[in-house]
Order: sequence, then structure tokens, then C-alpha cells
Amino acid sequence: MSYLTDSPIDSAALRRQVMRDSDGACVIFEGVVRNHHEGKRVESIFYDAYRPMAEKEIEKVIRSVELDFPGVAVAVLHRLGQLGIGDISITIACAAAHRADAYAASRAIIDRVKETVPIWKKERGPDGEEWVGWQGRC
Amino acid sequence: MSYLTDSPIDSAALRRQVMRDSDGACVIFEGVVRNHHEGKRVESIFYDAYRPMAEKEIEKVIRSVELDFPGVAVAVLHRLGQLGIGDISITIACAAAHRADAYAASRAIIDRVKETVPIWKKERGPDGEEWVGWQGRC
Amino acid sequence: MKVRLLYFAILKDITGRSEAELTLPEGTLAGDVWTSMRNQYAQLAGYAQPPMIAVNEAYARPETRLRDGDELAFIPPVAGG
Amino acid sequence: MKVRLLYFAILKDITGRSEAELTLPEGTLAGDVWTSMRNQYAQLAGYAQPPMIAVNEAYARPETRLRDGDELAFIPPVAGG
Repeated sequence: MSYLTDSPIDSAALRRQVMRDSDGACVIFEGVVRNHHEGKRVESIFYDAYRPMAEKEIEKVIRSVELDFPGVAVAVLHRLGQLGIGDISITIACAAAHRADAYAASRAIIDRVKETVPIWKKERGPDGEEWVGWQGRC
Repeated sequence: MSYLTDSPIDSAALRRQVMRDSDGACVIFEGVVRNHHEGKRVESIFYDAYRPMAEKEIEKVIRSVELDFPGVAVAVLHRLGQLGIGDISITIACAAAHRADAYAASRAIIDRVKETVPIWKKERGPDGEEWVGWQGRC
Repeated sequence: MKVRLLYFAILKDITGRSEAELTLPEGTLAGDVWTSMRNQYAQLAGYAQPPMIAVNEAYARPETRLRDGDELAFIPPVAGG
Repeated sequence: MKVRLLYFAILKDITGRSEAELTLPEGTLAGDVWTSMRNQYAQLAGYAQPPMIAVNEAYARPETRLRDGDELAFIPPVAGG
């Protein structure tokens, strides 16, 4: 089971992984490469990762969310490499009996992934390229 | 533009309707027929609607959510008729530059649809069938 | 005056029909029609308050005065989604 | 003792490499390695505090004492999702 891929993400496949007959709600979150960031044009994004650690950290996020929202089924896949505008960088599928849990689990996963998983992105635009978050924060 | 259908819902088609190059987040919510409700087994659900009014009320929900979350793109499709376990009864697709808006708009739409849109469901199970919400509430 | 009354969901099951054309005296209120339905159908006797009401495909109050040609519907508790 | 140091993202660009094998005195702390990196690369001179640190694929504190065979990585601000 890997949470990382170098290929385009098939969100429908993640949906199929999580849905059970007892689930009344499915929330699919997709992070997508958009054409702007903090007022600057973006043309593509390169995603780098510390792969084995990223796998472990995503696993930890999933386990922590499963503890917080018992009964929710979760699938996560993050893409790495060079992505263009409109490409999906991450898909999170959450299934639950009731919608409140599916929404809350989905939101918790993406928030925690963005905090702890060692994945980085380099944005490329007309003004050059830059590792997001590096300037002035380290 | 109709928000109601008698055919299986293709969530991917709704996703395509909403995504723009400026969107960094897409939240797809699917309501799905589950095999239980308030402790009872469910085998299928029949959805009835006051169709022309349901179309208008869904339109109102979408407009109100677009006002509350400017810039979010929204698509909604609700299925009517006889549905089996695992069938999608409603798909809501929300695209936005940032995930907070996409999640919030998605949640607001399903909450408001459940409050105001004249759609009803009759659950069928081993103990017979029942219109959900009728007993003792009218 | 004539008013078209639509039945949905539980009300369709109880009445066994999906619509009726009513001939009503001028000045009839939407809530009055519910009262006469309650008198006609034993299963509704316990429901003194009407469900939600729609006149011409929009929610309306029981005090709404009906007009010739109106389309009236009682909206049982909705359960979409 | 020998420690494997991995470079990612901005640190890979700055150092021009993806990893290095370091020979370190016993008792070296993870944060000490950051200090020596700062001395070596001008672009890091302004960053007195190390980024997040990982030892053997798990987050660790700058005070973590390194051991022979450890895998060390400095984790610039993450930006996944």
C-alpha cells in the first residue's frame, strides 16, 4: 500500500476503495494545481518528497483521523513529480454512515497532511521558480 | 439545466462542469443509499419529488451558497425513482481557489437541500416501507 | 374558483391519487384546504397543523388566500439528499 | 561514526546533491550538523534555527544525539497537498 504515485490520480479508484454498504456519505477532496498563488501566475508545480518518510507520515495522519472519527473509511493518494494546471496533486476519499463524519475526516486529513508530511512543491511561473514556504520561514 | 435525473449519476461529469484553471480545490459530496437507517435495515429507497418546485428550490440553494461563498463554482444533481444500496442519490461538486471555501460551500448546499427541497424518500426493508420523516412530525 | 391540488409522497399514498381539481369558494385560505383534507382522510386526522404549503411552486403560509387557477401542494417533511 | 544526510527540495538545490555520507565525532547532535551546513552554504547563513529534522524517517529534535548508521534529513517547510 503506497500513498504516493508518479502517475495521474484516478479519484474514482479511491472512492471504490472506501465505500461500504453501510456508508451514506462519500466526500472526495481533490487538491489541484491552480494557475495562481499569492497573486503570482503559476504554470506548473514540481512535487518532491522524502518518500519513505512521507509514506509513514501519511499513514500516521490516516490512523489519527480514524481514531478521531471511528467508522470512517479513508483513502489517500498524493502525486509527485511535474504537474500542470488542472492536474490533481492529492485525492482524499472518506466514506461514512453520516455526512458530518465524512466531511470532518476529509478536512482533518488534508489539514494534517499539509502540516506534517515531508512533501515540497516548487512553483514555476513567468517570473521563475520558487520552493513554496521557504522564503523567510525556515 | 436540470438538477434532477432519473438515471445513475456520473459524479465525474459534475466535476468537469465546475473546475476552472484558477481552482486549487474540488470537493465532491455524494449522498449514497445505505443499508440502514435509525437501527433498521434498508434494502432500497424510492425518491419522489415535486419536480418543478424542487428544481426551483435547488436553484435557490445554489444561488444562496454562491452569495455566501463568492467565487465558488457549484454543480448539483439529485436522482429520483427507485435506488438500491450503494446508488448515489445526490452529487454536489464545489470548486474553489482554496479548500476552506470548497468544503464550506459543499456542506452548506447539502444542509440546505435537506431542509427546503421538496423531495421525499420511502425506505423499503424487511419490515415493510415507510416515508422518512412523516411519523409524528408533520 | 378552481384550484389544482397536488399530492406527493405520503399524501399520494393516503389519497390514492396524484392530483385533484378543487372548486372552492372565493376567499378560501390554503390552510382551509388542509382542514378539509383532514376531515376526509382518517390517517390525517391527527395532523391539526398542515405540513409545509406550496402555492404555485413556492412555499406559502396557511393564511395565503387562494386564487382561481392556483396550484396548491402540501409538502410533507422533506427528505432529499 | 558515519551518518547519511539526505537533501530535499530547496536544500537539494542549494547543495547540488541529494545525499552525503558524513563522518562525525561521537556525540554529535542533529542540530550540530545544521550549524555546519550553515557555515558551508551562504544561502543558509540567515537560518540560525534548523528546519524540522528527521532521524531515521521520523521527526526528531535538534538535541537528538546521532548514532552510527543514522539517516538524517533536514525538512524545509512542507507544502504537500
